[in-house]
Amino acid sequence: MNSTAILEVRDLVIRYRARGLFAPRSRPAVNGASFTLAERETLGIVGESGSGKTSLLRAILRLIPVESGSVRLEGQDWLALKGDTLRLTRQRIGVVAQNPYLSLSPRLTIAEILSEPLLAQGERGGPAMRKKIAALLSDCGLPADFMERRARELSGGQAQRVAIARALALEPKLMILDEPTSALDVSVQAQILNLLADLKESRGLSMLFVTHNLKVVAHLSDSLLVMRRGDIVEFGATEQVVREPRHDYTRELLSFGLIGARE
Amino acid sequence: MTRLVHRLGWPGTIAFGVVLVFVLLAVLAPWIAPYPGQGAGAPNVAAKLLPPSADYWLGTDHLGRDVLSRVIYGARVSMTNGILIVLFALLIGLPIGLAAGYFGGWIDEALMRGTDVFLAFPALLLAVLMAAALGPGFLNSIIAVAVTWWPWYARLARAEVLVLRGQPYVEAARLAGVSHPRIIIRHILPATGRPLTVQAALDVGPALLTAAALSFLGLGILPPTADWGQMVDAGRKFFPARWWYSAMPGLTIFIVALAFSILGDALRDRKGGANRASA
Amino acid sequence: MPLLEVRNLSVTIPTPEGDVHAVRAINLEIEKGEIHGVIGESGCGKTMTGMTLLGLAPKGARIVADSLHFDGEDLSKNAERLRGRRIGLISQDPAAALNPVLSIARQMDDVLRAHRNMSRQARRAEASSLLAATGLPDPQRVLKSYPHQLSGGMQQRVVIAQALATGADFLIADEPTTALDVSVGAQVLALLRKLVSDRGLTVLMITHDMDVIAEACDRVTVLYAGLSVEVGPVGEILQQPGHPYTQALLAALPDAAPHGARLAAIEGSIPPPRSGIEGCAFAPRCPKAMPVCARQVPPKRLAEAHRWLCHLPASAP
Amino acid sequence: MELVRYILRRTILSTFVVVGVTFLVFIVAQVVPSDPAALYAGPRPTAEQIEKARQELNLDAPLAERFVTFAKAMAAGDFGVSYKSRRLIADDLRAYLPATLELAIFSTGLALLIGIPLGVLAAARQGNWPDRLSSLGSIAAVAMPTFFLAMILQLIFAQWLGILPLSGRLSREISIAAPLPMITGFNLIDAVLAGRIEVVGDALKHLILPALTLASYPAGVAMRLTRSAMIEILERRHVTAARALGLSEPRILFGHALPNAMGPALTVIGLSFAYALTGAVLVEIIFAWPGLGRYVSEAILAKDFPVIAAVTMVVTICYVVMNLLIDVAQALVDPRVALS
Repeated sequence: MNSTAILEVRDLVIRYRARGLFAPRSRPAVNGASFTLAERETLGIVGESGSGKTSLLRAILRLIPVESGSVRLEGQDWLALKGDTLRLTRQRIGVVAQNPYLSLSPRLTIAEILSEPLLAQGERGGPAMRKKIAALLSDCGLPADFMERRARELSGGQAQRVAIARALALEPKLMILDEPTSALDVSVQAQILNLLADLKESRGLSMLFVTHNLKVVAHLSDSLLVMRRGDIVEFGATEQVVREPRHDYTRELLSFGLIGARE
Repeated sequence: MTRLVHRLGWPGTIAFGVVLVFVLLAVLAPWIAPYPGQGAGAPNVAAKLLPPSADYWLGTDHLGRDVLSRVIYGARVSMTNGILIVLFALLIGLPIGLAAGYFGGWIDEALMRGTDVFLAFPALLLAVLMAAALGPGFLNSIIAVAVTWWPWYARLARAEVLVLRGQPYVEAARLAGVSHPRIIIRHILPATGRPLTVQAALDVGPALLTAAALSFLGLGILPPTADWGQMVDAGRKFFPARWWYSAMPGLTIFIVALAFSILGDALRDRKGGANRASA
Repeated sequence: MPLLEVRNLSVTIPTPEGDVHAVRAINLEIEKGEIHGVIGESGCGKTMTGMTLLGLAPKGARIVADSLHFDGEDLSKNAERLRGRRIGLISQDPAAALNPVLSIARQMDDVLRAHRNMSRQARRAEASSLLAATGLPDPQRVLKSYPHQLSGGMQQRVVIAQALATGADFLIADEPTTALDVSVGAQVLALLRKLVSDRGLTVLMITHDMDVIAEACDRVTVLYAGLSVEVGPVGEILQQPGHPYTQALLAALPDAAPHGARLAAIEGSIPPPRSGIEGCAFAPRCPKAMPVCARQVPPKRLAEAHRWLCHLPASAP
Repeated sequence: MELVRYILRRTILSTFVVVGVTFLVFIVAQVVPSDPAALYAGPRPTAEQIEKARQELNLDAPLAERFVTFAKAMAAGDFGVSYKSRRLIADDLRAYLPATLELAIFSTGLALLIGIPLGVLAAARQGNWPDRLSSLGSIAAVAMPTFFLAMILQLIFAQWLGILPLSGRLSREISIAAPLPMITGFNLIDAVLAGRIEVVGDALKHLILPALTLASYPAGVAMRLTRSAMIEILERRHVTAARALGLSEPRILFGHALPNAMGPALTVIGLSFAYALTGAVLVEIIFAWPGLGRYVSEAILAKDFPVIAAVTMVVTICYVVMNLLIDVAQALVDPRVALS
């Protein structure tokens, strides 16, 4: 990989503060993670509950503190940012969460939800912004007349498209996807995966795709990272990991279900 | 009307009607009361302690004043009491709860430990202590009760905020770079508002009862201004022989408190307008 | 005769906004000793079917069926008696299925006391051996624990042990691995397979996950919009699905397409649960739909050991 | 281990709360009132008397120093002297506290005995007539002004029916002619200790009306809380699971749902007790019950702040201790509580 790195994580350690006076020091949730995400590439992070994948993702989003290590975003020391600089720099990352109904405010219309990041960036409301929102929706395969609806009036797939449109509103170069299809039916999951592949192509996005489902992410990622109990047990090009997994655990995940049955 | 019945149900609608009637009585007391002068406190010694009759529908008190007029005038003080107590308590409790829940950390710790101290008192007792220290009077008794009341709202608001703060949609707004004040105003406050208004509506009844209890103890508004709790106390010396003197204001407190609590229940169970998104 | 025979089951739930057709017409034939999968996407009626078989459909639901028989007994009359005696439930979220404030010992004992005539000591021993049978390594310690002290996989094993304690020989497993990690879920499925072969159990496996079907089931019934549209042996259906919906469902899986290629998504959405259906329910989304599909209920098609409902002839897989 | 740590933590927190309570009482009783010295000096004091009182009360010392003095005295059980009677407040408390506690405990028990079973019944028969009837009753009980209910009960049971005494703690024949020796201060216990069974009956008769009055509000609250807790629990999945396991309905209701409702029920005990303690102020006046409530209400009229402060302190500490016990009991019935 000789392209430039958009995200560089080095020796990241995350440990939750032990609660109470007498509690022993807890074991780290992430135990020295290092990886690089190159521009225009997709990295899949796979792990089960307790693997540390969620902690890793939340630390990269600066939602929880890290104990040690470094995170560089486009070469910049991302952990050093504070206050309004942090708030504005964060806009370079688009985030999509697992459950679209929970990640879209139930009170606001789709137009209001999509205008939020634009307003936060300092843009003014008005016809120009509405046009921009309509374009975002159309990029995500939704008609403009969705603007006045609310999330609960949409199907799961439609709502997730809105969440993706919001993540794209500020034209980020990096997208972080947290189990974006886990709450969806298989047929809808396919639609969303196709959409993500299209957007990556048309907008030149880099993606960090976090999931417990190795098969979903293996389909569209360039490289794979498998975590277990805070450790990275596997990191490499997707094809190689799928063909020759080095760790038993990866093998176990790959052999479950259809693939195993089909062979 | 049909919409009201649909949203509040029949008991809620009737309760709403009762509350409305008493609000009107309070506002229009000088025009509605049969003896406005006596309602405001002028004695009428010629007609002491008369039983209910065509002239005095609810009888007269020990200064010969028409009890009905006194009850109608009393609505002004007693209703305002209940509503203002809840309002003051909300004004103190809501910001404290919001701040504690939203910012967390030592701010939360400090605010909530302070709140715990207020909650450690049995409520009426602290109100009595406060009222005694401030001295009797309309505003003083309201402040005294509000001081014991706000911690409940602070706790409720904080609990709501803690749930909301963890909601993915609030987190999404944060990650989109939306500022703290904007998140609080746009996402947190509207969602916290509903459970808190419902609680406040439910609380007007008990607040009114507490205020009546303080008046009964002589810590409320001073005579000759009419107040239901104080009337019950004054009539107690003549009870049960002149039962109407205590019973009429006592019954009125009961009816109004009942109406508020049925209305509050109806608001809580109201259909539609789900508070939180559900998966 | 199959152990469970359901013919033309419909479950309708009246609401102020109109009737919800949770189950429209579902057929199930489950043979003794098999793990029979029921697969479908949200809104297909799979969970409601399971609850109906247990006699736990919501109050006011209208249940109609040409036949609803378990081992010769009419379930529409006897569901409550059979539930917990012959028919057990393993639900999706084991943490929610266990009582948080009672110890595992107490919860096991309650079940044994309700179903077996045993002394206190015998019950204790039986509880321990049932827990051991579900592969829990230290039954004595588990008995002393409370649910929150166990991992998800252990909790699910306790739930299975409880179902065994009733003496049930037919288990309805409603998404038993969805709340668990893949590796733990695989172990639970292996346990169910083992129990089926060791103890002669029969399992109805409700799931949305084709991997679970492939991993654990002998035969599968595919549901769509409250209708059973296809049934047959798992291997056959995975290799040569007959119904266009089953075909589309398999094609939409990310491991069906080459790496990075577009997936065959199913456009459109399921018919609203409150509306009626004319013709074939899948017709509006079906790539192979013909004019007749919108008008007529599709006929039954047969190929080898499996059958499905479609206007297209059987010869075109 | 978790449990021990939990109890320790709660105890430490309660101690902090008591310090906070002391501070608040100090502020309200000694700082807010306009001129304590004038009150202390007695009726129509001269300027000299007031100055002397200021010295005695140490009112010119810095606030922090005064608080420390106050807190030390409170901790030592030295509540000072009543402005009005010049008696030691500690002596008065010893006489009045048992009377109030007796009333509070009895009425709390009554409230729970009425409220909790009705709540369970209403939840089990949700929507049917037992539910509607007891829900209606609970709303009425909660909306009824205590002091008015007291008067109605007196009217019915003492005046009209004449089956219960109007007021007081014991009949005159006993309290004046043959008073009980004061051992615990609880009449019921002292009567048993003295072996005078007829006095137990008399004391009980006197207890019923005030206790019933005090119990009405908390019984209503207890019923509503138990009902909503039970309804929520009966809808949980583990209850469905228990049904699917073929357990009988009574077994599910009492063996599985009710243990989950213990937590809310314990909360209800705390609320009821708090209400009984404070409602005593109103009820004791009406029933001439010689307890803290009547004591403090007389002090209010006389602006006797040391008495008001002392009663507030003592009652609040009773309440804090009660809540601590309830917290510990919560952790015992639900092992998850200690973890949070």
